[in-house]
Amino acid sequence: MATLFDYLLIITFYFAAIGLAFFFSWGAAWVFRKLSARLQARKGPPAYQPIADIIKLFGKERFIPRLANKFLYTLSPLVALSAILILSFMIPPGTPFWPGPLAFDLIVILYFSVMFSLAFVIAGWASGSPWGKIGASREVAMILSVELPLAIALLIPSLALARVGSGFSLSITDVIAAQEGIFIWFLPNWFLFHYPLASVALFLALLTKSWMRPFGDIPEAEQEIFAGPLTEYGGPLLGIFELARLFRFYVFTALFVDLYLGGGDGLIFPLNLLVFLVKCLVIVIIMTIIHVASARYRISHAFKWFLTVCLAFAVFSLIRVLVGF
Amino acid sequence: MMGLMSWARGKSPWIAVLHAGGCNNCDIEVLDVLTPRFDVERLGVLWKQNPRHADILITNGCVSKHSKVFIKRIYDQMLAPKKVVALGSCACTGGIYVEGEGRNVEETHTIIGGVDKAIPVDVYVPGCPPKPEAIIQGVAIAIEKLKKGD
Amino acid sequence: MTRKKKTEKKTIPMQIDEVTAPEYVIPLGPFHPALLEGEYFKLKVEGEKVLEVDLKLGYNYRGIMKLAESRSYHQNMYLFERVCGICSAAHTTAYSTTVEMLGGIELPDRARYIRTLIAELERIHSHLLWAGVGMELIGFKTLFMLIWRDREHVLDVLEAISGNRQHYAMNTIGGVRKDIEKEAIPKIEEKLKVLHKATETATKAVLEDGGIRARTKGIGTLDKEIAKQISVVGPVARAAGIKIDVRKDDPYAAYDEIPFDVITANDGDIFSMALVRLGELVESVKISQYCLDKLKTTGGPIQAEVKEIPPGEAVGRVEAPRGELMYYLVSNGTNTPERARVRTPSYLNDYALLFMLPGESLADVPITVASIDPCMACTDRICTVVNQDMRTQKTSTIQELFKNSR
Amino acid sequence: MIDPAIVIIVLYIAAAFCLLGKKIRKGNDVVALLAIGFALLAVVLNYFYLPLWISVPGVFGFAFTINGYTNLIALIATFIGFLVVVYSVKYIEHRGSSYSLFVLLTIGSLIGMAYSWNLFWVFLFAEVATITSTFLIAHHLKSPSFEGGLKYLSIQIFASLFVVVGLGFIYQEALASGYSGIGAFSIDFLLSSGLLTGFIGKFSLFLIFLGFLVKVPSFPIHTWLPDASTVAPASISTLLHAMMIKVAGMPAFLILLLFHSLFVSINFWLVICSLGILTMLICVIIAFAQNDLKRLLAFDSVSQMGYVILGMGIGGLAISFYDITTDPVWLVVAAGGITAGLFHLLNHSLFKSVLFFSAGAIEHETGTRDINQLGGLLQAMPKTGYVMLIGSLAIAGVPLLNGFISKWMVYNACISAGQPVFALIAIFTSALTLAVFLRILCSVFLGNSPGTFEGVHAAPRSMFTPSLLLAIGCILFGVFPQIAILFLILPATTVLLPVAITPPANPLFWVSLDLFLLGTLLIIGLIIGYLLYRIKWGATPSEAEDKTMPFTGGTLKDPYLKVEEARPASTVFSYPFRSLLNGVRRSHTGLVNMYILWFVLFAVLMLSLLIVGWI
Repeated sequence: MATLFDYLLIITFYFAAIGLAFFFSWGAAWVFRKLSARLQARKGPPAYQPIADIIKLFGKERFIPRLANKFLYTLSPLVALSAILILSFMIPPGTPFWPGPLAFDLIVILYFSVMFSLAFVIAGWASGSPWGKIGASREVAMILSVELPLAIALLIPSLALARVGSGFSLSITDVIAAQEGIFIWFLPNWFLFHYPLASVALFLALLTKSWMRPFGDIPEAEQEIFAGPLTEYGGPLLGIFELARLFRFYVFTALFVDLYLGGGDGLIFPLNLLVFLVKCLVIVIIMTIIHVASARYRISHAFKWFLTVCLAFAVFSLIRVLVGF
Repeated sequence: MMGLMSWARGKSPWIAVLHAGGCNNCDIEVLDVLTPRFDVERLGVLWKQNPRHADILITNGCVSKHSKVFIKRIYDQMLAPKKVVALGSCACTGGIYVEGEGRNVEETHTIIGGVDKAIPVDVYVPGCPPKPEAIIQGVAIAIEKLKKGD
Repeated sequence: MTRKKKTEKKTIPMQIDEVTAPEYVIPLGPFHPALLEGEYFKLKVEGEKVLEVDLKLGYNYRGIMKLAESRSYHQNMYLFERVCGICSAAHTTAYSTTVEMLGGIELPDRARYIRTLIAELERIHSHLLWAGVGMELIGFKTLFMLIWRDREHVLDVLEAISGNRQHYAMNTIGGVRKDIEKEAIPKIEEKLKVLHKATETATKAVLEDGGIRARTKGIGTLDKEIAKQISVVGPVARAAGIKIDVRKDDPYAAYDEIPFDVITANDGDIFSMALVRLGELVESVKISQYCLDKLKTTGGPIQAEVKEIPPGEAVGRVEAPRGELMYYLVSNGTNTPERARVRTPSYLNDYALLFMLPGESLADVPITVASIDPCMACTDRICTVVNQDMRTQKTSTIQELFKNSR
Repeated sequence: MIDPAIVIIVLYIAAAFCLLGKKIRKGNDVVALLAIGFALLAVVLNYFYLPLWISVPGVFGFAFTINGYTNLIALIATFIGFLVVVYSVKYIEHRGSSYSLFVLLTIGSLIGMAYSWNLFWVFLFAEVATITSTFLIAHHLKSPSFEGGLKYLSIQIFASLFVVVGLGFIYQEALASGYSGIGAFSIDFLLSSGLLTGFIGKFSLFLIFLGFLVKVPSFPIHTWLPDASTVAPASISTLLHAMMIKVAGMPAFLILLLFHSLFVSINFWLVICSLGILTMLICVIIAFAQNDLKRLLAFDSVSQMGYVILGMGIGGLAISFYDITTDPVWLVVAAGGITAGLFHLLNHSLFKSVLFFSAGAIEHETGTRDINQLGGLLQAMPKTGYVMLIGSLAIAGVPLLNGFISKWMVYNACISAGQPVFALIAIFTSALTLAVFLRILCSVFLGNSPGTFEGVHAAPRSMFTPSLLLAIGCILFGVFPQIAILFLILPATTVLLPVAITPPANPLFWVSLDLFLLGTLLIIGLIIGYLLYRIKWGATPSEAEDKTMPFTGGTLKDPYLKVEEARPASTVFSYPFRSLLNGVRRSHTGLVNMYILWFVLFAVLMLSLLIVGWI
C-alpha cells in the first residue's frame, strides 16, 4: 500500500505534469494557429492568442439554457477537463521513470481518452440544443469508428515488447524503455520503424481525436451544425472546454511520441525532456499541415476510412506482432 | 484581475455576422476582412457564427418587419459583455430603402429603418459598402468599448 | 424525392425491430453559418438523411419594386444596383438595357465595351466568391483563403476603374459614367494575367483534390429533365447539360461580336456546377482581355444622349453571374416608371433546392444550398413562400410555381 | 452455518402460505419479505462460516456444500432476490397470490441450485426454477406473455434434454463401475473416483455443458432471453437477468473447469472463447437497433455474458493446457481469467439490476418502453435518471466504476494468455456498449420531453431504493475493487482452481492502478474546473426574454418551428450498422421452431467436432 508520502509525491508530480502540458500546449496551439495562417497566406495571431481567448471566455457571463439539464450541463466540461488532466499526467514526458504506485496501463489511457470524448457527448445532449444533439451523435459515431484501429495500434508496441526482448507489459513506461538503442544502421530502435503501418493508423486516429481535419472536426463542423456539442455553451463553461481542448496538443502527440517515437530516447534528465518536446512539436507541425491541406469529409467517409484502410493497417501489424515476421 | 480581463477582452474579440436584410454586400466585405489581405486574426478576431460564442455582433442591412424578431432574438442570445457594430448605410439609417433624410426616416411598407430600431447599437460604420479598413476601424472601436466591460 | 417504404405489418411479435430512425425537424436559418443571408430551410431529417425540405423566404424583403415606382429613372439606377451586392452591375446593365429599349437609345461602342468589361469582371469576382465560399462550406478553409486572396485582384481592378470595390455605379442610361483611361489599361492587363493564373490554379486544386471530389461528386444532383421542367437558369442549368446563356442567345452590350464558349457539363451535381463556374472564369478573363484590346483602339463618347422616355413597355434580359436576369418596365411617359418587375435567377434556382436536397446527408446541405449560389437579396424583393411537401404533390407544385412566377 | 435445505424449505413453505393469502394481499408481501429476509440472513451467515450448525438431516440427500464458489453464487441469488421482492411490493399492483408464490419458489430453487454440489440436484432445481419462472414470465396473462413464456419453456425443456442424456450416460458409467444412487452424481465423488475418463465421460459432460450453456446464454441460442424478458414484468426481467442466467448458467463452466483434465485440447477452449466473443459482439450490435428499452437491455445482457464466457474460457485454457502447478505465469492467467469472469458476473448482476429496476420504474410511470417516444425524463424522475446514469456508465466500462475493473481484468487475462485479438474485440465491444447506453441516456433522460409525460413523477421509494443500493455498490466496487475481489471472488476462484493461489500469483496484481488515488486526481481536476467556473470575473448578466431559449438560428415560434419538433432522435447512432443489422434481423425470425433448429444445428456442429476429436 502506498503511504501518505507517496500520495503527496504523486499529487506534486500531477501538478508538475499538468504545468508542463499546459505550457507546451499553449506553445503548440500558437504554432498550430500561426502555421495554418501562414499556409493560408495570412499573418496569424500573436503568441498570447490561445490563452487570451480562454481568459476572455472566463470573463463572460455565466449562463444555463432553459432546456438544459443543469447538473450535467455544468458537470460535463469539468469531466472533460479532469479526464484530460489525468491523461496528461498518465502519459509520461518521454521518461521511462515516473513516480508512484501507478503503472500507466495503456488500456486505462484508452478508456480515459474515451471518457474525454464522452464528456462532449453528454454536453451536447444535456444542453438541449438540436445542433448539440446532432454533434453529440456524430461524436459517438466518431468514437465508434476510431476506437478499433486506435486500440489495436495502441496495444501493438506493448505486444511487441516480447519480441524486442523485455517481457510482456501493458505499461507505457516499459514501452518507452524498450525503444532505447539502435534498430539497424543508424535508425533508432523506435517502433515507428518496426511497425510503420500501425504508426500510421495510430497517427490518423490521434489526428481525428484532436479535432483536426480531414475527419476530426466532423462532430463540430461549424458550417453545418454551428459548434456541434458546444453550441449552447458560452462563458466560463465554454472556457473550461476550450482549456481542456488546449491540452490535446500535448496529450495526443505525447502518446504518439511515447509509443512510436521513443519518447526521450533514454537520455539524461533535462535532455530527454527537450528531445521529447521537440518530437512532439514536430508531430504538431505535421498534424497542422494535414489539417490545413484537407477538406472535411463526411461521417460515412470517416467510417469507411477507419474501418477499412486504417483497420487493415493496424490488423496487418497485429498479425506481424502475433506471427512474428 | 480586472486589468487582465480587460486585456484579454481586447485581444480576443470573436465576431458574428448578422445579415438583417439589404443587398448582401457588406457581408462580403466582412468576409474580405477575414481573408489574407486584411487578416483580422492578427487582432485575435475569429469568425464564430454562433451568438453564444461571439462578443461583437456585426450587423448589416436594413431591418425589415419580417426580420426584426429574429435579429432581436439573436442579439438576446449573445452573452454579456457584447457590442454591436452597425455596418453600412442601411444598418445605420435604413439607407436607400427608406424615404427621408438622416435619422428621421419614414418606414416604408416593409422596412422600418436601421438596425438601431431593433437592437442597441454601439458603433456605426457608414458607407455603401464600407471599405475593409473602415470595418476594421469599427471593430477596433467596438473592442475599446468592450474592454470597459458593460 | 425519397418515398419512404411503408413498413409491412409485423405478423411475428418477437421479431427484432426494424432499424428505423425517427424523423425530426432541423431548422436551417435564418441565421446560419452556411447561409450568409436570411432564409429558412425547415429540413425533415431521418438520422442524418434529409427527407423533406420546406423553404421560407422573405427576411430580406425591401419592397424595391414598389419603391421604384416612386423614383425617377436615374434614381432607380442606384436603387436597382442595390437589389444585390454581388451582381450589382448585372442589375444595372439589365435595367439600363431595358430603359434604352424603351427610349430607343443606341449605345456608343466604347460604352458597350466598358459595360461588357465590368459585367465580366463582376462575373469573375462572383464566381471566385462562390468558389471560396463553397470550399469554406466543405471545410476547406485554406482554399477559401487562397481563392479570396486572388479575388482581391479583381476587386483592385474594379476599384481602379470605378472607385469602389463593390457597387461600381458605372452604368447609366445610355452608356457608362466613367471612362477607362489609356494609362490604366496595361495595369489592368497585368492583373488579368494574375487572375488567369489564379483561376487555373483554383481549377486544378478543385479538380484534383480528393477531398473536394468526395464531397461534391454525385451530391445534390439535378436531373436534366427536372431542370428543364422547373426552368433553372445560369450555371445550374448549364451544369445539368442545358446550353442556355443570354450572352449567346440574346446578345446585349458587346457580346454579339465577342467569341466565347458556353461551358456546360453533364452530371448536374455540385462538381459539375463547380466545373462550369471555373470554366466560365477562364472565358470571362478572355472576354475581359478582348474588351480591353478593343478599348485601346475604339474612341468616341461613352454616353449617348438621353431624351424623354416614351410610354410603352420593354423586357430586357442579361446573363448575371447566377443566370438569366430579366427586367420588365412599363413607362407612362413621365420620369418615373409606371411598373417595374425584376425576375432574378436565384428566384428560379432556389426551387431546384427542393429537388436537390432530399436524399442528401445533413453534412451536404450547406454545400448543396450554396451550389446554386442563392442570392436572397435578389430573390426577396417579392415575398413568396414556397412551401412544399416533396413526397406527395410534385406536379401540382410546379404549376403553382409557374402561377407564382407570372 | 445454516443448512441450505432449511432456507429452501422456508421459502417453499412461505410460498405455500401465499396460496392461502388470496384475500390478504398485504399478508403475501409480509410473508414473502420475511421468508426472503430469513434466506438473506442465512446466506450471509453461511458466508462467514459461523460455527453454529443448524441442519435437517436427510432432506435432499446431503446435496449441498458450502464453499467459496457456492457462497458467491448463493449470495448473488439471494441478495438480488431480496431486492426483487422489495421492488415488487409497489411495482406489481394487481397480482394474484400466484406472483409471490412463484417468485418465492423460483428464488428458493435457485438458492438450492447455487448450493448444490451434485449434478442431479442441480438439474432438478434448474427444472423447478424453469417451470416456476415460466408462470412469472407469463404473469400479464396476455397473448404476447404466453408466447414469450412458452418460447422460454420450450427452449429450456429442449435444452434440459441434453442434460438428461448426459446424466444418463454418467449414471450408466457409474452403474458399470458398481455405484448407484443419487450420490453417484455428486461432483466430489465424480472428481475423486475417476469415474469419468475417456470419451464417454467427456461426451456426457459436454452434453450437460451444452444444456446449461443455453441458460447462460451463449450466441446461437440466446434468443429466448430477450423474448422472455420483454414480456415479463420488470421485476421478473431483473430476476432472469441478474440471477437466473447466472445461477443456472454457471454450472456449465463449473463442470468444465472442475473436470478440466478431460478437456485438454487448446482448440476446445479457443472455441469457448470464440463463443464469448461472438456473443458479445453480435448481441451488442443487435442491441443497437432495439427501440424497446427492455429488449435493448436484454440483448445487452447477453453481450455482457460474453465477457464472462471469455474470462472463463481463458481461465480454462490456462488450467488445462498449461502446467499451472509449476508455472506461476500461467497460474496468474488461470486465476485472473476465472476471477475476471466471476467478477464481471457479480458486476453484471449489480448494474443490470439497476438498469432493469429503472426501466421498470419508467414503464410504471410513463406506460411506455419505446425509446423514441420517451424523452426528457431527467426532469420528471431525476433520481431514477441519475441512478440509471451510473448503471449505464458502469456497464459501458467508464473508469472508476465496477464494469471497468472487470472488463480490464478480462483484457489483461486475454493479453497475458497470448490472445490479444480477443481483448481487442472485447475493447471494441465495450465502445459499442457505450454507444448503446448513450442512446438510452440521451434519448430517454436527456433531450426534450415530447410533452406527453406531464404527470410523470418520481418512482415510489420501494422501487427506487433497491437500485440506489446497487448503484452505490457499483461505485464502491469501482473505486475499491480489492474488497470485492479479496472477499467475494477469490474464495470462489480457489474452488475452481486445482491448485492454491500463492501470493505472487494473486490476480490483484492486475489491478495495478491505485484507483483511490486515481479518483483523488479526478476529483482534484473537477475542483480545479469548478474553481475556474466559480471565480467572479465581473460580468454582469444581461437580461433578455429569449436569452435562455435554445439557439436554433433565430426561429423559435410556431409558424417556423416548434422547439419540441426539433428533437434529433437517438437512432442516429445506429446508421453505420444499418445494413449489418438488417441482415441479423432477417435471421431472428421470432419463430420458436427456427430457434430450436439453430440450437440443434449448433449442438450437432459442436458434438461432431467433439466426436471427430478436433476439440
